[in-house]
Amino acid sequence: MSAALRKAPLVVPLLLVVLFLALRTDSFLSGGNIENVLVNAAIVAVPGLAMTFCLAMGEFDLSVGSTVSLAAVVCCSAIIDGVPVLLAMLLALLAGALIGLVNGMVVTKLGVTPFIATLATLVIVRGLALAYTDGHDQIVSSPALKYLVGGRPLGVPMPILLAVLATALAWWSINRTRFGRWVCAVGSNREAARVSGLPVDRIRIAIYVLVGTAGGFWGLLIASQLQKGNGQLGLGFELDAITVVVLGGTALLGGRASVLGTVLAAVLIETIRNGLNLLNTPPAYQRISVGLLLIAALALLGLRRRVTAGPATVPAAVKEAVV
Amino acid sequence: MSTDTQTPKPARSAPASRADRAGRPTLGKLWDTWGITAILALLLAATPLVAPDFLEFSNLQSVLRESAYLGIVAAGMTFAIASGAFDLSVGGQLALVSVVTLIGYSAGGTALAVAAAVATGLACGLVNAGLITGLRVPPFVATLGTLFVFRGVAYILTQDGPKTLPYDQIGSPFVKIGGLNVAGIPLPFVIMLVVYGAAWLLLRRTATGRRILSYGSSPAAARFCGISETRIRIFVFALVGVSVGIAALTYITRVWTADGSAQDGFELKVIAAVVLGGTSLKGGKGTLIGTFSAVLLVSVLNDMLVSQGVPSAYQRIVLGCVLIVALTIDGLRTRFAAPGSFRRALSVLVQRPSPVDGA
Amino acid sequence: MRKMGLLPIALAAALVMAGCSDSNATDPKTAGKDDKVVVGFSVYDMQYEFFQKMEAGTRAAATAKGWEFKLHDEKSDENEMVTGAQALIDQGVDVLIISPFKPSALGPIIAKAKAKGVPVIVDDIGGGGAPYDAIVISDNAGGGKLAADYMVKQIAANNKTSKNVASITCEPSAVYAARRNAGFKEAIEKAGFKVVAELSGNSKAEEGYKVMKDILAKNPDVAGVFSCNDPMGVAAANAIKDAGKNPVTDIVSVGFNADPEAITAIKAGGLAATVAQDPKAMGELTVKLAEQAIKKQAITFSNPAEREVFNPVALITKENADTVK
Amino acid sequence: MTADNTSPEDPPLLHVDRLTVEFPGVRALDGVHFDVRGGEVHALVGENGAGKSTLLKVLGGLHRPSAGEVRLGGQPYRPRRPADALHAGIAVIYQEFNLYPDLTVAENVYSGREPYGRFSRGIRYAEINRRSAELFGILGVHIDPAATVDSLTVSEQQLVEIAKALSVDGRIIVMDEPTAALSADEATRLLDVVRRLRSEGRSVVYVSHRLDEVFAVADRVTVLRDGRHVRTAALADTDPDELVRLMVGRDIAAAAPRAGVAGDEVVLDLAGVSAGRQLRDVSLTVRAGEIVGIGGVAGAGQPEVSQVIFGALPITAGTMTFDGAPYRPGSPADAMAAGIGFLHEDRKAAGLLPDLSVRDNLTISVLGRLRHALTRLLSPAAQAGVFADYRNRLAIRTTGPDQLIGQLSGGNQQKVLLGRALAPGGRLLILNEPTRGVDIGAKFEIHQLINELTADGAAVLMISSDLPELLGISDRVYVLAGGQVVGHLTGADLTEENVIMCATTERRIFSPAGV
Repeated sequence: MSAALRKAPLVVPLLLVVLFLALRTDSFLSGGNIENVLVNAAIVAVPGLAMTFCLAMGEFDLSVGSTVSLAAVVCCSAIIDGVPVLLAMLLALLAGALIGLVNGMVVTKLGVTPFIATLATLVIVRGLALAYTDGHDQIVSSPALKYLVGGRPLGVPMPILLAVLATALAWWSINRTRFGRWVCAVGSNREAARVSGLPVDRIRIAIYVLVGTAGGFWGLLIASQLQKGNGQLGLGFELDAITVVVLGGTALLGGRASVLGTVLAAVLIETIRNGLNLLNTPPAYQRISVGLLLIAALALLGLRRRVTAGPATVPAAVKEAVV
Repeated sequence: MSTDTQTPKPARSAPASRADRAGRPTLGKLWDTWGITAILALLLAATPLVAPDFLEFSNLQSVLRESAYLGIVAAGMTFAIASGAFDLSVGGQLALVSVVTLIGYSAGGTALAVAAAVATGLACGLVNAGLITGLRVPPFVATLGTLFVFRGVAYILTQDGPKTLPYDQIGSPFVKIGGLNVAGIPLPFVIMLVVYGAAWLLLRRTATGRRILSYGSSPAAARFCGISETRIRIFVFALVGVSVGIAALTYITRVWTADGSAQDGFELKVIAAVVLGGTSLKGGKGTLIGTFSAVLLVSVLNDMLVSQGVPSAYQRIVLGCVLIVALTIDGLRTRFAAPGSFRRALSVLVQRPSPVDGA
Repeated sequence: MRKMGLLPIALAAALVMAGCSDSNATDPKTAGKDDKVVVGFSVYDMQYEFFQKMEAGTRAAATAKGWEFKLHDEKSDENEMVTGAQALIDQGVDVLIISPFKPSALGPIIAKAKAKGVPVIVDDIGGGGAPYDAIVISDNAGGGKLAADYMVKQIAANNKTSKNVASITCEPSAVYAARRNAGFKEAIEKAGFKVVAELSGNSKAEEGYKVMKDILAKNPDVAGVFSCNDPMGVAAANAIKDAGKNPVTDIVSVGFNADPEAITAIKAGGLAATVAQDPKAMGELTVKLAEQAIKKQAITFSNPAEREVFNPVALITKENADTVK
Repeated sequence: MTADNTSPEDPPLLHVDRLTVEFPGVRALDGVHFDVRGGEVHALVGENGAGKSTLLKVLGGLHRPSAGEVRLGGQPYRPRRPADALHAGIAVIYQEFNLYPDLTVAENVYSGREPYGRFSRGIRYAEINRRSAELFGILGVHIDPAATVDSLTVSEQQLVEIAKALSVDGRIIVMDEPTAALSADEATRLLDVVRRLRSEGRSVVYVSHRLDEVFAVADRVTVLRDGRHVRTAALADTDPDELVRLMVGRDIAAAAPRAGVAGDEVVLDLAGVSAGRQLRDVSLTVRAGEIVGIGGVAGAGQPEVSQVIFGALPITAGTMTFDGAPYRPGSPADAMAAGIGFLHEDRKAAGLLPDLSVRDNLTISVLGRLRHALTRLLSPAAQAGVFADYRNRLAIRTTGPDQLIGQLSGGNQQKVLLGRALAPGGRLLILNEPTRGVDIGAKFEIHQLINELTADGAAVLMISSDLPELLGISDRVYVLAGGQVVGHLTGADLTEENVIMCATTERRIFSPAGV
């Protein structure tokens, strides 16, 4: 039990929040609401999982929010132009992958720090989405696209099903496969990875493509919900994705990943958001709650580290800086 | 080859060959400090052709006045980044400080407003520092969290509507901060120049500045030099807070209003300017000259794009590309030319893959 | 080393010098006294269709009068708003029309305009208490009331007995848009309904969708929902559809603005109604007021205390959706 | 000793011919010849900066030569990246660790070569854990293959590096200073492993500063100096004195004579000091003018003792006295203020300030007194003065005060850090591994300097894993094991055998004359 808690410390605050909401509201525990929370959590968890890989590698991708917008625009305008829906969705994913590829190339081949490179693409990609649509909504009415969030294969909402699959895949991949371990190896000590003969640049590019594709997928989910795409979607989503990963306990310095932590963090944040709405809380307090949660979680982590860790001995392998 | 044929050859003098390795100021070193300034100069040289209106006096004043608040915070942020951390909360700080400053002004006039700005900025910085040193939260997360919190507090304070400088206060000395010119130079820009002068002295000519750079270069080594991590962190984040406090004065007296949403995304602009200037995100290096020029570069570029009627979507694309190109030059340099030459970088660009980085 | 510190200062000084030498050449005052009237329009954000239409209306009306038209895009940023609008004044416009991103930041702009004798006409959003010459404004509270009246009627037509409705607001800083929700609330409560949920979707479609889902979980019996803008209104209607209900006959969904997506949705039965502002007409009206201001003619205000000129709002439902351009 | 399985006439397995490696402005290798036969241990020696590491990096695929050729088994060998070298059967253990602290030992050992399931794509952990354990068995140590590397001691990490190279099953194994972080016992076992590799017909390129190891294990030796080949000889045909002469290009004495005279005044006294689980009941004394050594196997608590004294590690029991007064530093700053200079054992990770100039690196410990009295601003002149002073005194070879410290050779870096420790002018100097990774010439100079300091009345506490150094210049030696003092050797007792005995067995030796 304590070992499980150490692996997923977010379970405690999650249970407390659930207990509180169950007592204070009469609608929180209704089946519809739980499903509502889980669907919202699933939607942010999937890109969060991709971002988990990125942070485990010791890097960031800030361009996700704009990718969401561009992917939604690509998908919807393709549908408007008569492209079959499946193909349109594929195009959107490709657009996301392409942005990831550009990020990866700029970071690896041109040597620009990821923070700045993806900050630049964040600005550029949103510019592209706005320029392409000229500020107009790309409105569709597509049941096929709707199926992505509204479908219920086996009676389970599609996003939840996809998130469960993605979680299992991500967990297996990062903890048990060569690729996942290589990602952590690069995050742990990039120079060593190079000397050990790992294809470091290809691994990094692959991760950016993964995050880009996940961003594209996020865009599809949003487009599916709203049945439209435009240049204003996804504002600030990059910080949402990074927040769930960091709150989930994945180290910012790379080398380690907590897949379950990311998923739990997504559920926790969405539960709190939903709870505050059920309690009719003014929006100002919602922002503060996420900030405080983040600080509290990391402060607990820091305090625990200080208590359990011995004196500051210098690790033999010098970690690369955050960026 | 037989076992013991070679007899010692007369060796070249070792110190001489080592001296070649890194003596004179190289192109790379010069780029570190002056690269972005050179680009700015080029851009300015091109303005008469591209945007003749730019050189109108009132426009220059406007650009300089408008650069000040970004520039002042960027000066503070240069210290944070040189120490190996960055402060993501400056956007929230700017909103909160501005709101509190306006509350202070309505309560006690100019003096109280100025005191409130600096004190609130300092308090925000100390909150960050406390989380980082006291609770051991990594700076990235701590300041990401306080970004939400500071903005949230600013929202709560402005639930009844944005705080505003009433129009009838137009003659007050406080409002003059943003609008006055000193010998034709806008006061906010004068304040920015003073801030940069002081910051330059602090970074280059004080023990504290050395210690900040040392800590950024190697926290472990700095510890054994008797440098206190706690004191560096507190100093640096307090400094960022105070810089936001000063910046807020030049901001709020120009814009006259603030609420929780003021300057959304400000933190990324500031960090981008500092990095564009040549300060490394890895810590240990900091160039205020670069930051200064980068701030002006962004402002000038923005003004030219706006005045030429470039739609905002394309403005974004241009600014993003400038960021990537500038950092690419920097990245190529630090990557290929550690001892200081572009030759290998060029050869690498021609014949892939590079000898330095295989895969 | 010492030189390094001075160079940027020298550079800045040179910049200012360069400016000095040029400043005599084009004195804004002389530019302003050309025969041709120059009108500056500082627009909220050209990314939004609403403001694109407003810009089109303003530009067309100004060009029709033979004026020169200068545009500035505030890009939803109060700093850019102040800087750019002041730059227009510096460039010597004869009249400034502005749809302010932050009305409370109008002060410094109007102060500068007053100093140069340039009249200022505010287009929509709000006046922020500054001494502008006139403000053309949609009747936000009146629009909210229109929405409420329609909702009451439609709920009755739907044969719903629930007296619960919901209201989705814009971001907390948008105080003028908040008047829509306030007007709605006042009118619908007068009709005996209760606003059981008033939550913010921060003007964003994504959040409007989520918030509506939360409202449905909390109060499944709501009979209507009013959203402060159309992106949230259409998103909320989508959320209602995804929950298996009808946004017209089950939960009466009303938006605000008459954006194309709202019109499309209303025609398809995916939204009950929206409150139309006519940004194009507002733009045209500001140019008319601008001319009066330049000629120092008296302006007839709808609300003289605040120097407001109302541009009427209209309710758009399936019946009249085709009339919206 | 000699390799019987190949005759000198056979074509060498690896043949390096007229190899030149240029970096912008530097020629790191200049027409170097070098060859390795099958089943041979070939030692490569030379001072720091001689080009050894560059040669190894060419072999490992990290650098590409600008001229010359490398042939492997008669075929041209041109690795473009580290993976190519591994495929060709060349495994290199670099001097800098290349480990992932967050990953497990087994994952580190098999990084890039993990066996995995065909369908699940999952790594076969049982297999790599078992095989790693076998490798550690060969090395005679117990390291849990499932432990993460950041939980290991430095010497264990070195052993992981060695296991990594062994796991490649390569034809040629290249080791760069493999024993630098190992205890004497572990080093001995490593040499056995090297012999065993040779007996299996594999070749080893062995790079070391320790000539005793070279003579213990190698068949032939090649000396490099200033990027050039100086001589290749069978070990039987040369002796340590000749090698040292060839390496430095001049004659030097093996160890500096002891010049300091121990006084009676006690500078530092530790009584029953404990620090968590790392130090238990440590008592020791250092007098003015004395060099006191601390020895023991790696991980016995030597750096912890130094860190307790320097205020970097909190003390949980016992008392300390410094200069006759009770002393309890809360931080390194306190210790420096009290008058203690400190040199960290890990130059790269906790010594150098890599982005700063040599001047800043040296003066960082004394900035407080280089300020203008009125303005409180740093005085560039005063900084330059301090720097010039130590540059002359320590014979630091640098192009100027603004040179970045990373551009100096290891020995000169170490001198700068010594200067940093000396600059405050304290009464006690704590020197952790003062000559680790330093070439012979610089080592001699550093020893001389330590001697001079004690002659001036300073007290020195020196921690060294280099036994000849420890015994050569210390007046007395404390031996640690498991965080406790297990021996105190002076006079005739001060022998290599006694130190090893105390450090590795239950026997405790306390010289009567001491304390």
